[in-house]
Formats: sequence, C-alpha cells, structure tokens
Amino acid sequence: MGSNMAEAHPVGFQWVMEAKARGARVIHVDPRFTRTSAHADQHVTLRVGTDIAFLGGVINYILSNELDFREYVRAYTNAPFLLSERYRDTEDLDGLFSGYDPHTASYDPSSWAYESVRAEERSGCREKEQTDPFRHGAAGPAVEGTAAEIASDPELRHPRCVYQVLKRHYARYTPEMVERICGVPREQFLDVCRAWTANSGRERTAALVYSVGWTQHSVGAQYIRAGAIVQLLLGNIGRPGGGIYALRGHASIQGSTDIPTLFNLLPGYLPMPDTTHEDLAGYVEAIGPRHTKGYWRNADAYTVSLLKEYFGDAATAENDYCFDYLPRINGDHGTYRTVMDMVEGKVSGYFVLGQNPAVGSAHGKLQRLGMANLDWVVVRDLTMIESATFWKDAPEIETGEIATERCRTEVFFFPAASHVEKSGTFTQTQRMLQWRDQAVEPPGDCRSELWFFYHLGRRLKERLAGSADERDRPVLDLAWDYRMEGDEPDGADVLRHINGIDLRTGRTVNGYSDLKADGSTACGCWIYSGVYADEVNQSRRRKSRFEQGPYEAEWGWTWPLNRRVLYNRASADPEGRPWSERKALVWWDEEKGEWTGHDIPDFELTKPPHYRPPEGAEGPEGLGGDDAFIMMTDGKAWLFAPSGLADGPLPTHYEPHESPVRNLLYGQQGSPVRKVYGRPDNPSNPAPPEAHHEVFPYVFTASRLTEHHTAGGMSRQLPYLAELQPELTVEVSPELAALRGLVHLDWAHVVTSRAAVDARVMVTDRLAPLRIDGRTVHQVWMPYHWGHTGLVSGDVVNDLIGVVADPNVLIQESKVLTCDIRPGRRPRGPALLEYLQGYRDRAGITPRTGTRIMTAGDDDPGPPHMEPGQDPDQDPAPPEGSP
Amino acid sequence: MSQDDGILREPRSDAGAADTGARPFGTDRHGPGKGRGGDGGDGGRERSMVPRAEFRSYYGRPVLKPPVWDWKIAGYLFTGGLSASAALLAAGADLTGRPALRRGCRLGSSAGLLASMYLLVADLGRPERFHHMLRVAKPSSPMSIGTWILVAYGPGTVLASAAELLPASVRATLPGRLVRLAARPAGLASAVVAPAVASYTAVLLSQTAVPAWHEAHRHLPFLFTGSAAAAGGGFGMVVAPVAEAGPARRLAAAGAAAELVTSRLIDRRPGLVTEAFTTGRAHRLRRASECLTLGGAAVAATLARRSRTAAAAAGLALLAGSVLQRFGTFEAGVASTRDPAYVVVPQRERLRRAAAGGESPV
Amino acid sequence: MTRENSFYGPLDDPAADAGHTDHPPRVGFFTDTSVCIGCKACEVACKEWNLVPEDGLDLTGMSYDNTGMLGASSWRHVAFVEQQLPLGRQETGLPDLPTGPSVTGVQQEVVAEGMRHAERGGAQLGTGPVDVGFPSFELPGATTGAEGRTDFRWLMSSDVCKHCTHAGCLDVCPTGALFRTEFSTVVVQQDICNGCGYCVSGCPYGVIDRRPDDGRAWKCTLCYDRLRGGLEPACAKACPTDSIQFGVLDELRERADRRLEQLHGLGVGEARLYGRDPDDGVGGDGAFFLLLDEPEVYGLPPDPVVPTRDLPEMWKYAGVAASALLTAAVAVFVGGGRR
Amino acid sequence: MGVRRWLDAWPVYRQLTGTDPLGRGRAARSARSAGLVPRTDEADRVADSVCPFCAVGCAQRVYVKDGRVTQIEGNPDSPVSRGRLCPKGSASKQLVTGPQRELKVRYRPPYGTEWQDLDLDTAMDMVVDRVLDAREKGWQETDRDGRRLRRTMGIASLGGATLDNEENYLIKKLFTALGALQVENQARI
Repeated sequence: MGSNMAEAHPVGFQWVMEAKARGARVIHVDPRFTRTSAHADQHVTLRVGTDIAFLGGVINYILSNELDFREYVRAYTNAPFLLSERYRDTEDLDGLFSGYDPHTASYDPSSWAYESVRAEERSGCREKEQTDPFRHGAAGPAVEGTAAEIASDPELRHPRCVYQVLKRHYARYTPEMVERICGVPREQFLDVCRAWTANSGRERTAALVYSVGWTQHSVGAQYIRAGAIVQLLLGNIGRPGGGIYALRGHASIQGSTDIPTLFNLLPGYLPMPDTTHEDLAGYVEAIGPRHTKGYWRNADAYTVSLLKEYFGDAATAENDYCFDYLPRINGDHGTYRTVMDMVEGKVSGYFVLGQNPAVGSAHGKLQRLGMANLDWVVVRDLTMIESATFWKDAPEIETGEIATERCRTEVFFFPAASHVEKSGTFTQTQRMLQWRDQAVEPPGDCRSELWFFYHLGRRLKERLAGSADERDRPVLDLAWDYRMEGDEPDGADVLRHINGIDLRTGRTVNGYSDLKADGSTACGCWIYSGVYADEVNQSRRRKSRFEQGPYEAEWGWTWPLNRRVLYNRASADPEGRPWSERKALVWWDEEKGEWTGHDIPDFELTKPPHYRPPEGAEGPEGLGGDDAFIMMTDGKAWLFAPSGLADGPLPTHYEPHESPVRNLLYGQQGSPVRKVYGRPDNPSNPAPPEAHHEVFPYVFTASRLTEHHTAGGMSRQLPYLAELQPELTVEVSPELAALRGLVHLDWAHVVTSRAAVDARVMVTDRLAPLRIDGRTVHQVWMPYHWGHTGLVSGDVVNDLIGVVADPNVLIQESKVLTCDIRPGRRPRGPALLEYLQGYRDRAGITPRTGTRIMTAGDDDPGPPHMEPGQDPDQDPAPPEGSP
Repeated sequence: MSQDDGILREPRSDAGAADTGARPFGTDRHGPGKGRGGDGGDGGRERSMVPRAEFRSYYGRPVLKPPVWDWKIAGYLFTGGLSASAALLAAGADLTGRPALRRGCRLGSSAGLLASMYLLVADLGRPERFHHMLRVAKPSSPMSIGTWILVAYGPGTVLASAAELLPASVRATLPGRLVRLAARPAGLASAVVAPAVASYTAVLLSQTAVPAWHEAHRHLPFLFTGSAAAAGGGFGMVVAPVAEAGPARRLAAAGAAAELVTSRLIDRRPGLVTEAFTTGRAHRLRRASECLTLGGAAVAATLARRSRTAAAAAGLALLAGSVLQRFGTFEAGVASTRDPAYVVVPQRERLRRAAAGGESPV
Repeated sequence: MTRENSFYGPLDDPAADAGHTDHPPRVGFFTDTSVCIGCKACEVACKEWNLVPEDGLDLTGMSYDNTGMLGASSWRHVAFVEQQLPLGRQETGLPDLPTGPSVTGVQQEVVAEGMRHAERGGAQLGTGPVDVGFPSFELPGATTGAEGRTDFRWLMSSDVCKHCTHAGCLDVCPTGALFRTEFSTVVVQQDICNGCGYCVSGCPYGVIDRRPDDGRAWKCTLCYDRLRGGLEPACAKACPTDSIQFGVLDELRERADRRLEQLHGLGVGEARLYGRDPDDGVGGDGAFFLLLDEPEVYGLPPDPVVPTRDLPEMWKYAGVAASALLTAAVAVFVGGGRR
Repeated sequence: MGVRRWLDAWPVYRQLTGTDPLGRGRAARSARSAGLVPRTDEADRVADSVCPFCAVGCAQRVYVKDGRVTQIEGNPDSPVSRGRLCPKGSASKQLVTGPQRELKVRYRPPYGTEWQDLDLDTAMDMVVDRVLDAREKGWQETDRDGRRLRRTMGIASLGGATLDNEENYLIKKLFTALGALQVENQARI
C-alpha cells in the first residue's frame, strides 16, 4: 500500500517476484493500476487518502473475529495495559481525543497515559509547537515509571485495557463503511482481510510495504501506525518474512535521517535541544527519563559522546560538555516554514545541496519566490538545475512575478562531485551502510560536499580566529581535524569518528554499549556505533552472496550493530523458542546460555527469556527476558501510543485537507491538529463542510515513473532516460475523459487554487472512477519529474500543491489534493494569474479557507488558524516578491 | 548451477535466483474455466482471419522495416535491364551486319551499365566502401552474385563500346586495331552474361521478407526480363534506322508481351498481398506502364516498320513503360512493408491452413 | 558436414555450419514476458554498453512505450499492451466499480491513425504519431456501470534480435559484414558494412535497420564482445526480474518448456512460446520468448519464414527467364529475314 | 609470401580453402572481430560502488581506464541486487560522464542577467563572508521570555538525501556550531 514498488524500486521488486515464486500472494492496494499491480495477484483500487479507513477496517475485522495472534499480542504489545480514566476516545468526542484545545489546534496528551504511570504534565500549551513531537527525537516524550509494573489485564477483558479500547475505537470501521469511504467493494476488501490474516500467525508471516504514498499526508505518521497495529496484532513484527518496509526514494535518505540534516534532530535521533532544556541534565532527563526501561535510558552517554566528538577537548564535565553551544529550537523550523520566512525576507542565505526545491518541493512557486527574495543562495549540484536558474527562466518570469533585473538574489553555483568521484557511505532503505570507493578524481571545479564543508569550516575558523565574541566559541572550539588525503578530508576517518572512539585508548569503540557519559568516549552517531569496530570499516565488506548465509551479515553493515531484523527477539516466543520451525530466526540456546540464530539477535546476548528485572532496575537492566521491544520505555510494542504523537494515540480516519467528500465517520472532517499555513500565497481548495468544493471536483495524486528520478535533475538530463518518458502526461480514466472531453495524446491542463499545469492526456483503463457514498469520484494522476530545463521539459507538477503538513513530522500533504481538469492548454503569462483568480473567486477562496480545522461537535470551533499577521478576509493577491 | 557452463567468468545475475519462476497471477478463484488454450489465447475471434479489419497489430506499427532503398534502386532495375538487352541486340547486330544498330546498342548498353554502377554505389550508406562487395562470394546473397555477374559482364560491354568511340586518329594505331579486333568477342562475351544481368534483379527483390516482392518471386523474373527486352527493343528502335531495327522491333514486341502477361498474372494472384500491386501508387504506376508498353508494342509491330518517327515514339513509350513498371513494382514492395496487415494476415492464414492440416503454401 | 539444411529447416549447429570448428555451445536469450515489469533497464543497459545513440524524444501514446520498435538505435524494445482481458486468475479490482467501456481499443486506433502518417509508416525509430486531429470517442453510458469493464491486463515484453538459425539478414549480406559467430549468434561487423541496406529487407522480423546519419546497418550483437570476454550480455545482466535470461540455448529451451508447463498449470492458458521451435520458418530463434498473447499483438510476425527458403526456386525461375531472353534475342535475328 | 598473406586476408579465398564455403561465418570474420574483447578487460582498475539513485542500494562496479569511467554495471556478488540494475542505475555512466555535467563555478551577481565565471577559491571566500554576514543578521540570543536560543535564523540549508553520511555529518556539525538550525533535506519532503 502507498508504494509502487515495481516502478520506484525495480531491483528491490525482484524479491517480491522471488516471494511469488515461493508461493506468496501479492496484493497491491493503490489508487491506480501500476506496473506493480500488473504483477500482483490482486489489485485493489482505493480513493487516495483513505488508507487509515481501510486499515482500520482490517483491524476491526481482526478484532471482531478474534483473529489476532493472541500469544504474541499478549506477550509483546501493550494490549493488556490499562489506560487512565481520563482518556476519552474519538467515539466519545465525535472524532477528537481527550485533551484537544481548539485555540491552539493541539492536544495535551497527558490523559492518554497508562493508568499507573505519570506522564509528563504540561502546563497547558501556549503554542501548538509546544506539543509537537518533532521535539522528542525517536524516543518520543517521556512516559515515566514504565520500568515499574504497569496495571494490566492479561485476559484483555478490562474495558480500559488497550485491547478493548482498540476494539471500541475501530468498531465502526465496518466493511460497509470501508466501501463507502474508500470506494473498495465489500467483497474485495474482505478478500484482502482473509488473505492477510490467513497468511499470518505461527507458521506464516505477511510483510507490508509502503513508500511516500503513505508519508506525504496530513496524517502520514498515523498511516504507518495503522499499518504497524495490523502487523502487531497478526504477529508480523520482528519475524522473518514479516515487518513493515519503508521503501525510500534517495540513495541516502535513510542516512540523512540517521545522521540528520534535519532541524529537529541531532545524530542518532537525539532531539535538537529546545528552550525548555535548561542544561544537559534537563535535556537527558527529557529523553531518557528515570524509572524507564530500554536503551534510551542511556541517552546521557550518547549525548555526551556526541558533544565530545563535536567540541573535543573543549567539552568538559565542568562546562556541561559545551551543551550550551547548541542552538535551541522553539517551534517549527521546517523547510516550508523557512521558505515562507524567505518570502517575508527573514532569511538571508540558503544552501541547496543536491536537491531541487524549485521543482521537487511542494508549491514550487512559493519555493521560487522565496529564493528570489534572498541575499544569496549557494547551489551545489551535478548539473544546472531550476533552483539555480530561477532568476532567468522560472515560470514566474513569464507571468511577471519575477523580473530578472529586479531580482536581488546573488547565486553561487558550485559543481558537485558524482558518486564515483568520492568515497563514502550511503545508508540504503534497510538501514544498511555500503561504502563506495572513489573511482576517479572529480573534473574541473567539481568537489564533494565533504571537501566543500570541510574547507568552508576551516576558512570560517581562520576568519574568526582570535575573536572574543562568545558567540564564535562553538566554531572556534569545533573539533575539525580529520585525516586528509591531499586537500580532501578522508571520509573513512569521518566515519571512524561517527562510529566512536575510546579517548583513553584512541581506538574505535565496538558498539553503543561501550559509550560512556563521563566524557571518555567520543561518538558522532550512537546508532552507527560498530560500523568501524576493531578499526575496520565494516561498511566496506563485500563478501559474495555465494559465500555466506541467508542473512549475508558480511556484506556492508546494518545499524544497529549489524542486526538485519529489528526486534527479532519477537521471532521467538516468550520462552525463547521459535514460534515455528518454519519461521525460526533467533532463539535462546540453553546450553550456550545465549541468544543465537540466523540473524544477529537484537537483544542482550546472554539475558535469558525468563529473566525478570529486580525492583527499581532501569534502562537495559530494566528489560525483562521477554521485553522484545528494547527501545520502548516499557519494553512493549505500542498498539496504543500513550505519548509521542501530536494527533492522537490511535490512528483515526480523517479526510485529507482537500477532499471532495465529508468525513463519514465523525463530525471532525480533517485532522484536528494538522499544520495549516493560512496565507494569501498558500491558498487551499475548499473541502466540506466549506462551500464551493465542487469547483475542484476531482481527486489528484502524483508520483514517480521508473524512467525518471524525483525532480528529474538526474534523469531529464540523460538522453537514455529522457527518451523513455519524454513528456509530462496526465492519466485519466475513460469515464473522466468522456466527462471532460479529454482526448488521448491531446493537451489538457490541471488546475488548483495555486496553479494550472499543462500535460498530454493519457486515457487509460488503468484508472477507474470510484463510488464514494453513492457518488462517483474521479481520480487524476500525474508524474512530477518535469521542469523547464533538461533534454525534455514540462510544467512543474508540484506547483499544483499547497503547503499543509503532518503535525508530527511536518511532511507536506502532497499525495492528495483536489483539482479540476480541462481540455486544451492553460493560459500563459499574466492571463494565467487572472485565470487562477477566476477559479479562486468561483470557489470563494480566501486565506481563511481550510484553516478552520475543528469541525467536530457543536462547541466553539475556535479561530481560523492563520499565519501571524494575515488579515483573514484578504483575497490571495499575487504574493510578495513580485514587481 | 548447470547454468554456469563455463562460458561466463562471473556469476550470472540470475544465479541462485528463483524469481524467474514467479507464480503469476492469482489463486484459484475463477476456476479453470478462465484459463485459455495455449493456441488461441483470447484470440478465438482473431483466428477467423481474412477479413483484414479483424487483424491485430501493435498500435498499427509496421512489423517489417520498409526498404531503405530509394528511387536509385528502382532506377537501376531499369538501367541494368536496358543495358543487358541492348548488349544482346548489339551482339546480334554485330553478327548480322547492322552497324548502326550495333553502334547504338553497344553505346547504350555501356551507358546503361555506367548509370547502373553510379546508382548502385550512390545508394550505399557508405559509398566509399563499395569494393567491400568483392570480399565474399555468397550463393545466398543475390546482391553478391549480382556483383560477380556485373564483374563478368562489365568489361566486355565497356570494351565493345570503346571500339565504337575510337577517334579516327587512334583507330589506325596498334592498340586501336587490337581494340577493334577484341570488340566482337568482348561484345559476344558480355551478351552471353547479359540475360543473367537482366533477370537476377528479380531474385534480388524476391530474396527479401518484403511480402509483395517475395510472394511474386515466380513472376518477377519474367516481368523483369520482359521489361528489359521491351526497353532494349525500344532503345534499338530509337537509335537505329527503320531498316536495321527489325530485330529491335521484334524483341520489343516479344518483351512487351511477356511483361504485360506477367504483370496481369501478378494482379490475379490470390491473397491479400496482391493488393499491394493493385492499389495505391504502385497500381497507378503499373497501369500507366501497361498503357505505354501496350501502345509502344502495337506501334512497333505496325507503323514503326515504316516511319522512323513512329519508331522513335514507340521506342520512347516502351522505355518509359519499362521505367514505370520497375518503379511500380518497387513501390508495391514498399507499400507491403508499411502496413502490418500484409505481414500478419497472410501468415495467420498460413497458420490456420497448417492447423487445418493443409500444406502451408510456398 | 551435411549441408542440406544450411538454408532452411532444423539445424543443430549453426556455428559449425558456418565453419567454426571446436566452438562454444550455442547461446541465446529466453525472454519470459510473464515476469517483465516493463522497467526498460534492458534498453538502457544495452545502450550504455554498446554506445547506441538516443533515438528520439517523441511521446507515442502507446501506453508506456516511447521507443516504439526495434531499430538501428534501439536493440532492446519493451512493448506495453493494455487489454480488456483477464490474465490468469489475476483480480483487477475493477469489478463493481462505476466504470464504462474500455478504451484499450481506442488507444490503439488513435496511435495507429497517427502512425500511418509518420515517416516510413512509423517504422522510423522515435517517430511518434502525427497529430491528424486525434479522434475523440464517445462512451455510451459511461459511469453508469451499465456495460462496465471488469477485465484488464497490462502486458509488457522486451523484444530483441532473434539471432535466427536461418538469418535472412545474414544470408543476403553481400559484403560478409553480417556473420555467424562461434556462439551461433548473428553480428554486423561495423568495420565491413557498407550500408547496402539489403539486410533491412532481408529480416522477416523487421529488426535490423540503417542509421541515417551513419549509413551502416545496426542491430543487437548479443554483446559479442562481452561473450568473448566471458561476460553476460548487458541487458540480461541488468534485468531486475530476470525476464531476460541468458544461457546455453538448449538449457534455455528446457527451462522455457518447464515454465510453460507451470503457467498452464496455473491457469495462464494464453501463455505460449515463440521462436523456440527448431522446425519453424527460421529454424528456431537464438532469442525466443514466452508470450501471453498472439505474437502480432507485440508487433511480432506470427509465422516468419526466412526468404532464403525459396532461393533455389527463385534462381530456377530466373534461369528460365534468362534463357528465354537469350532465345528471344537469337530468334529476333534469325527469324524475320532481312527486314 | 606477401601474396599469401594478402590472399588469406581475402574471404573469398578463405571460402574456397576453409571450412566455410558459403562465406557466412568464419570466412567472413574481419580482423577486428577476430581480436575483439570487452572494453572492461582493458580497465586500469575497478571500483566498488553503489547506485546513486533510489535507496535500494544496488552494488555497482565502476571500470576506469586512463582516469575515465568506461563502464558502470551491477556487481553479481551483492545480496541486495544480485548484479542487476534498473534503467536509472544502468544510465549511471551517462550521469557521471555526460555533457550535461557542469564543471565550472558559476556566479550570478544581484540583478545580473547572465552567469559569470568565478574561480573556486574566490567563490569560497565570498561564501565565507556571506555566511558570517547572514549569521549576524539573523542572530537570536534569547526568546521573548529570555530563554536561551543562541541561534541564527539568517541561514538555511536544504539537501542531504543524495549525499554521503560523512558529508551530512560535517554539514550538521558545522551548521550547529554556527547556530544555524534551519537545516533540512528531502526526508521531510
């Protein structure tokens, strides 16, 4: 679901074919019939943005038919735990959970806690950001005292136990409801339920694959939670052939999250400190609090080691290891927020590194206008991309919104080194680091990012040398002495520092358990600790698949500690025996007195299954022999998330921000805490209960083609790829084509309140209309690879998309919106602006549209959630930055 | 792995893979009823062929590649034929003492030869490599055989015509005399090869996958030699005075007859491919050709015996008729490759008959 | 060695027939289209290795196929066919949706109409359909679900030179540029080819073609250079799902037979092998296929025959015609007296 | 002798004397064909690499001759990709060697209408100036409640998903020291 694996990850898809050869049944749930569907046993067409309703239906099917893997659920999930009396479910509040504040459009999650433990109380929420979990890194916020015994009902009968709460929450997600919301005929839906449950349990496992088709939604995080709940109920986590696979789209997008270039994270999913973190102690307490189980309790060791790597000798116990050097976040500083700040002139400089926001980010126009309003921008890429040339060939030049000679932005283009011209590691989609050897020297001025940032830092240090300004201390104290090869820093040495070094011996540490909080170790990313164990670059290993076992432990290196299947302790029953011989992965070896198996156990090697922690034990020691989920503060997998999520402890179906239909399940239409940015240059199409949504009657979604890569910077420029998909097309069903008079291969244009985009029409049976609650709903699909440079060019599809985000991770909702489609080409130049204004007038769109996000119940819906300083009734005029 | 049969030095990308056995499509739900016979596929409908509206194709794309040859090859078919039959007339005239006819035809045949050479070389993608034709002698390649035929034919023809062109000053000299001495044997030698020159071009076209040319492989030789004879005869009538042109007239008439009859036979062949000859541009060219040839032949047999003008006119008509016949035939071939129906329909038909137990037609 | 089947009919060892003594076993491709995911890796991998130029940037509207066919600058071609038909027992998710009639036919017609006006009837690589005002279409009762479509399948297939046992292109080549290698494959030697173009018309599959700018004829070499170095051909190596399988032909044929059996057993009755039979018109293909519909649906000839089959007969008739001409020539002089 | 060699070089002669009278195989083989080897055999070295496109992480072998990439193809030893590549991965050589690569630093001054050339060293120094200036402009020491921020909102960065872990590490490290925190990448998009 939410993935078109055969097209976006063709080589990975060989393993699906392999599974088919071994008898697996492949089901593809997707809005359109794709090259993946062509090889699935069953394809299910569903309406974009309704996956939670679908999965909720599956959960309901499992629970109401008692088809869950009971022993697994009882032993490894928090199903038995009792919740606090203060908890109220969406069942009680018309689609809201307890703790909702309409004025900040955010939740106070304290009422979601377990009965017997104290969740961190919050003194109300002054601003929405104060509640936002992006402040919490991967651990999620504290649930203190979970090391202690938690009130539970092993029989899963207690009305307040998670199991029963789950059952009640999903009771209304019936097959009939799924059919009305998703448009999936009842029988097809039940086929999927039957197949999924029949292929799970002791003897069998089912795997779930998703991609950005799930993440790019205003409730993206909850999509994945919903998938996780199904997989947990069926016992498909931590077991061979089970799991949830996030197929990621870039060579090192996993790595750039582990070692983040993200504002809210430090390496290893440590949260970026915020204004509530007075000092190191407070920070550490917030991440790995007292009286909790699991490895996050050692956050102090991870943090101190990181600071030691950052600031070297300057970091001492006395000065709190330079914790104060770290800048503090106090809200949303995500890329979209930043771009809007650019438009408002709040940002001076911008580095664009191997990315192409002018085409690749949602609301491309906003991106370009933002960049056109900077002091300077540095673009580093292989080729001349749209983000470097916006000042002379952006679409806004044609409409007069950007005028070259009035655009002040100073642009530096630095040619980048390609993947064969530098050595280093990518982390692929299954957390595996693979080292690349350098093949050739970069030509001309081309340099690696490693070179660029090392020398930028060196020059900055030289420039600031001797400065008395306290503000410059972090730069001056920055540990910046890596082994050099000529004037290129040695990537291997950087990786060595990321792995971690024992400062007493000067040798690399062998894993994160070696890290200390006393400043005696330095480690750049604790989860990568072990990649340079024994002073050997483990990620460089290339032992042939023909010479090693099924889990190929000697090819590359997978974090954590080269464990290929996370939480694989769960592949054995509480007593440590494999659930079944067929599905054995790791198990307890009584003779040796240690865990063993095909994979490296994701568990303390010598901790027996029957181990019970002593009273008051914390952290790893606090984990029992059957606490398979060793990163969780209670050692259990969370069916119900007592904390860590901004939008509720349980996935709930909300309609997308832009939707043609009313939410059939609750009064609450969309996510009540979704992040909206109500402003003239970011208009929304109206959605029920707002009026005039029929002006944009069709559901729009966009995704990839095999033949191109993301924004096309690495494919539109290549003849061999460009010739395979030379033009931007829009795929429509025969029914919609007839309705709108669209002709195969002719021109048409797609319109939203943001933009209109030209494309050639592909009329195909691969798309089909859906019957949603008695109405016929049509869906439109486009690939988003085109821009105005390259061998093949076309309009920028991302211009159609507005900015509204998931409150947990601030990922934009770009997979689903509403649109109109008309035959013929769009107007050009200034006429285009009038054309769009016409649409906005007909739809009565103002910056206020879509910002009144609470629609549940009859009590005060609260104010529209506008951008600060926006007059709610002002019409969207041509945005700032225009002449 | 039995796969690794020592021909490869690195493991194949499917070594140890089972995905090649991927189990398509669906579990047993619709029951075997939905499974289809391997022969027909869904095509029970399609198997009832001939009505060509029914035939299936890949988005109407041609199955075959239309010939990359252009008008030059069609032109060569004519010039080659003309040269050949002219050489025959020349030799006959030489033996029977018809100096004017001899001189004209000798010159005509080598002119035709030189034109042919130019056209052939100019049509190559890499003209500078024309001599690569002499690398091999392949019985399976009419073009290779043709090359060697021309090698055998050319020198005699050129020598013979050289004799006609010797300026008076040279005629008396020793080399001059030698040339004149050699002219007759040379002319006769080339005359012996000439019929091959005139007819091999038919095989040249037939030995292809081009439906119209291949299907007509029994007729083309007669069409082409007939056309050559008509052209040669016509040429003789133009260049020689009525008194000497008797053989030319007779050859023209005979050739024309052969050409016209074969042409009609081709139009009467059963099967879809014939449409390539009887429709479109090919059809128009060949009709025009028939009129000219018929007219020319008629006049040759009548008026041309008396009036030199009539003879010349008839000769030109025959020449033109021959040209058009060659272009028409060439066009028919091209048309039969542009439309996939000419490939799919007859082959389907053949399979159907074979399946029905009948012999697949040759 | 026997030569009776040198031109036509079953021939065990083409390499030996072509004079290669102690040669490696005959190799080829088995392209199993039932596992093709239409990613076109084969097209690109081939071009990267063989340095084949880009072949045009036209949108063809033939589903996801923008290559169109094999040609001088495309030695692998992935065909995409959208059909209103079931595939084995695959469930399309279409039943009970508010659909109208299928457009698969319309798609075909729109493109075909536009192709007729394209260069060489669309046989020129990279030529898309010419816009002759693409015909629209009416869908009676669309979205009423009245005559809703329920069946759909999307066929993909990677086509390539067949490396025939009896190769028309090779037989007609007058320079010996085309030759049979020790692996029994058929290769154009670019240092020899003079672009006479005969092979283009000699191929019953429409594979080989002449590059306008370059003047020489080009086609798949089955990576002759890689084979000589013991490397798998580029396309087969790249193919993500092993739809393209390379190997010793005899083994591939056994593999294909097993696969066919398996598919028929699984209710995919429409599966059939194409080019596998040594008794067919070209003596069997060195590169053969497992198809899910009739060959012409993929743009392949249903029953190709090497033109050389009729060569002896052709020469016979040509001989008769020639002697007729000679006789006539003599006759016109002897008969008819002095006038 | 010379004549003999000349004769041997003539396929027709080889047809008449050799095992290939029909001239369709051995006799027709050219000298070039007879000596043909895969160009990868002539590589000076082969580098183990990984495909730069999606996150499957297919193993690549990069063949290098005279300091130039002559071929990039899959590595059959890889348990991830088994030597296979998709169309994008197969086009890697074109990606790294193609004419679309920009090889020089380019500079567009404010209000400029065309690109200008700039040498790398000068460009780096100019960037240093601007970084410090932007940092200054956007500096925030504390929030309105006087709580410590010590950050700059003047500098933003986007990108990382296509870069190496080591590179991302230095980027984050440097920007953090500078107090710049608007550091983002595709993972958010």
